[in-house]
Amino acid sequence: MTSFAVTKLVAAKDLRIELRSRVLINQVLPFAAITMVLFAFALDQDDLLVRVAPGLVWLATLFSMLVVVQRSFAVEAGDGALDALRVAGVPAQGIYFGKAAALAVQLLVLETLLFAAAFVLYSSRFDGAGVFLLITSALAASCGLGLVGTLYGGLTTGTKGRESLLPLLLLPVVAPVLIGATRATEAALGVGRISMQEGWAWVALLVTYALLFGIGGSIGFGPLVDDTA
Amino acid sequence: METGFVILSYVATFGGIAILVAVMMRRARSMSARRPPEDQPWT
Amino acid sequence: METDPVVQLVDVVAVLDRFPALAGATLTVHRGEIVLLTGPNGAGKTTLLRLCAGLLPPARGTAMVLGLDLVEQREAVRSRVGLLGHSNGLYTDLTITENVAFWGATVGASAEEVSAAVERMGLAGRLSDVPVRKLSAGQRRRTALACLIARRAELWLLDEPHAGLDAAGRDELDTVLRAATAAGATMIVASHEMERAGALATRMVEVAGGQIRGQIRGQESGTP
Amino acid sequence: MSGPTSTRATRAIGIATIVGLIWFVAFGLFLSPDDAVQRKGVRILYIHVPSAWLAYLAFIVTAVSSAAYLWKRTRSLTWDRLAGASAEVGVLFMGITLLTGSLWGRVSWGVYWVWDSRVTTTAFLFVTYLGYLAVRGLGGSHEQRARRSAVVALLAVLEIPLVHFSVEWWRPLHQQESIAKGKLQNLMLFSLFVGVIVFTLLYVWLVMHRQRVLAMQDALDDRGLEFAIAERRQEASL
Repeated sequence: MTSFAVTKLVAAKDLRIELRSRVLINQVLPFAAITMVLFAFALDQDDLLVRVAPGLVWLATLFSMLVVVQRSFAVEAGDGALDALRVAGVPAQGIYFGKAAALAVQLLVLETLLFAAAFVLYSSRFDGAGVFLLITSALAASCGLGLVGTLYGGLTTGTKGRESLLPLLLLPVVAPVLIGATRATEAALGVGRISMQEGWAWVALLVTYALLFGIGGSIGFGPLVDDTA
Repeated sequence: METGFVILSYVATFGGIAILVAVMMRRARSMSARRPPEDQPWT
Repeated sequence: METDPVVQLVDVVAVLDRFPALAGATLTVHRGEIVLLTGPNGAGKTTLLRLCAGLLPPARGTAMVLGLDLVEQREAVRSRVGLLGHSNGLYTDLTITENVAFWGATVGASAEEVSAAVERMGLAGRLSDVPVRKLSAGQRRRTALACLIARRAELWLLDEPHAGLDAAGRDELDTVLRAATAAGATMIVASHEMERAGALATRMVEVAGGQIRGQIRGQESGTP
Repeated sequence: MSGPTSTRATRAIGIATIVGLIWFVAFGLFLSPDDAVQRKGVRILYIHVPSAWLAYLAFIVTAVSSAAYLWKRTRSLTWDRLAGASAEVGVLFMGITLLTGSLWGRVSWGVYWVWDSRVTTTAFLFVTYLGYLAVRGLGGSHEQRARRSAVVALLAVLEIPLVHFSVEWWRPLHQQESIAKGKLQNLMLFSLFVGVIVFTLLYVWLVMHRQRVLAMQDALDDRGLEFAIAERRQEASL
């Protein structure tokens, strides 16, 4: 089977499992929503909230991503499916891109809902041009996060308490995405001292990030996941 | 006040290194006691 | 050529976190055979199955499966081998058909092959749309076997396949295994149930201390 | 100072390091003058700058030896242990860099931490390589540890430019810091130079010893495994 066919197969499988179990809606979204409410309590002033809303949305996304990544690999390890996937001789690149795509889609759904929440809770506003920048930056960031989440999620899956390593490994790595996505969103929402043109520069960084981890990750994922210790 | 910070940085740096070196040497000694020397290609 | 052994292990050592689960195992299995591995828990039966499935690299010795080297050509070996361990390797949120279809798709199996496999394991009809999570142990085992069939596995590695099945379930399992070997598959079964699995196996081998200790003839005669 | 991992070479480097250290402290604290602008603060730089450079060098060595391990022809566990030892010393030096950096910031600008691109990238590297060391400890056979660590080390290298650019655009370098360092001359520059030499000697000495300790540890594991295999084979013949 070609890597692309496997990618589609694995992505479809992951998304179908998610639709069936709805962990994203039942568990992750409430967690993210509560986080945003807590941010509002902590920051208290309304004008400040509008100013930092982009940062808060992307922070809530990052923390929720940890839960989604762990869930994505718990599904595999649950009934020995990860071993079964390896025994089926499914090419590692296919698994990597498949799970990354499924993860990116789930993150996009999450971001849409969180931006809606920001619209309500933090009364963020944006005009026509900003929408296009917002959507592109969310797409690029989600691809980057999906790839990196799958890469380090695969490394920290399995037994022997490896899961606790995921935040230590993943959070520093996604720093550029947090910075880039937040700045691009600020430009889209017209808050902060950042112009639309600069916003697009940040989107370029997000795209480079996703490309680099697309290539580097697909090479590294096999050896990382394959150590059948 | 300034000299205090300068002294602190020197003591912290070289004190820290000295402690770590001592720990490493102790572990090396304890390990070498538990096995024959031919495992040390560098000797 | 036909006599080419499906599995050839020579003095294989396999290490699990610095414990030598296999300490010099030597075993040869030919096509169509059902070899039964017996022996106490911790003897290395499960490790041997996982090694043949390509999940565990041999630390020492040589290991060939289906004529391919387990270290160099591990990917190629894996796609032609099926492992049914204590866990069934299924997605419990998906239904039986979705699981079998997924595993079948990894080798490009057609829809007919998938439904045939589901049919063969007696899982067709209303049952096939139930998420695996809701199934009994026996039904899950049969789903996992249906996946092996859909994946056209040539070498079946089964770890305690009879565990948790009632008498009827066991008979059914035996018929399926015999039918699969008749169709050219080869099997290595690890089991404690000497009489049940013994009747099925063409050859019985005892595993102890991570090695193959002795060979007990299958049905023909009790002595090696 | 001699121990099981010492040889004539490490003893020589060890002595040179100690002599260099005394020389360095003499210059760093006493012989070199105060700086016109920073007065005594500049003396912290004599540690801060060399340890930063050596930390970067250590991580480069880790990346190169990881690549060497992954490449089929030059694959050997020595490369893996060198990568591990160099990363450990690198994290130590990076910790020193961050500590002395914040002390120096406190003296020069009255603030312990400044979010400019260089400091933030340094902090990022420190956490990343802590993650690398955690990955090294995940267990499995030596080959599995080596392969996994090598991949993580090369991924860390992939991240450095990404982090550097995103942080650089985010908070460009503070002007004062770069000016202050540019103006060092004569004895002060010499002290800095001595610092670089001493820290390099220290790095080499630490890595040589640490690498041998790791080698002994691996040999101990292998010996334990041999013993376990023999015991296991024995078990079968009961």
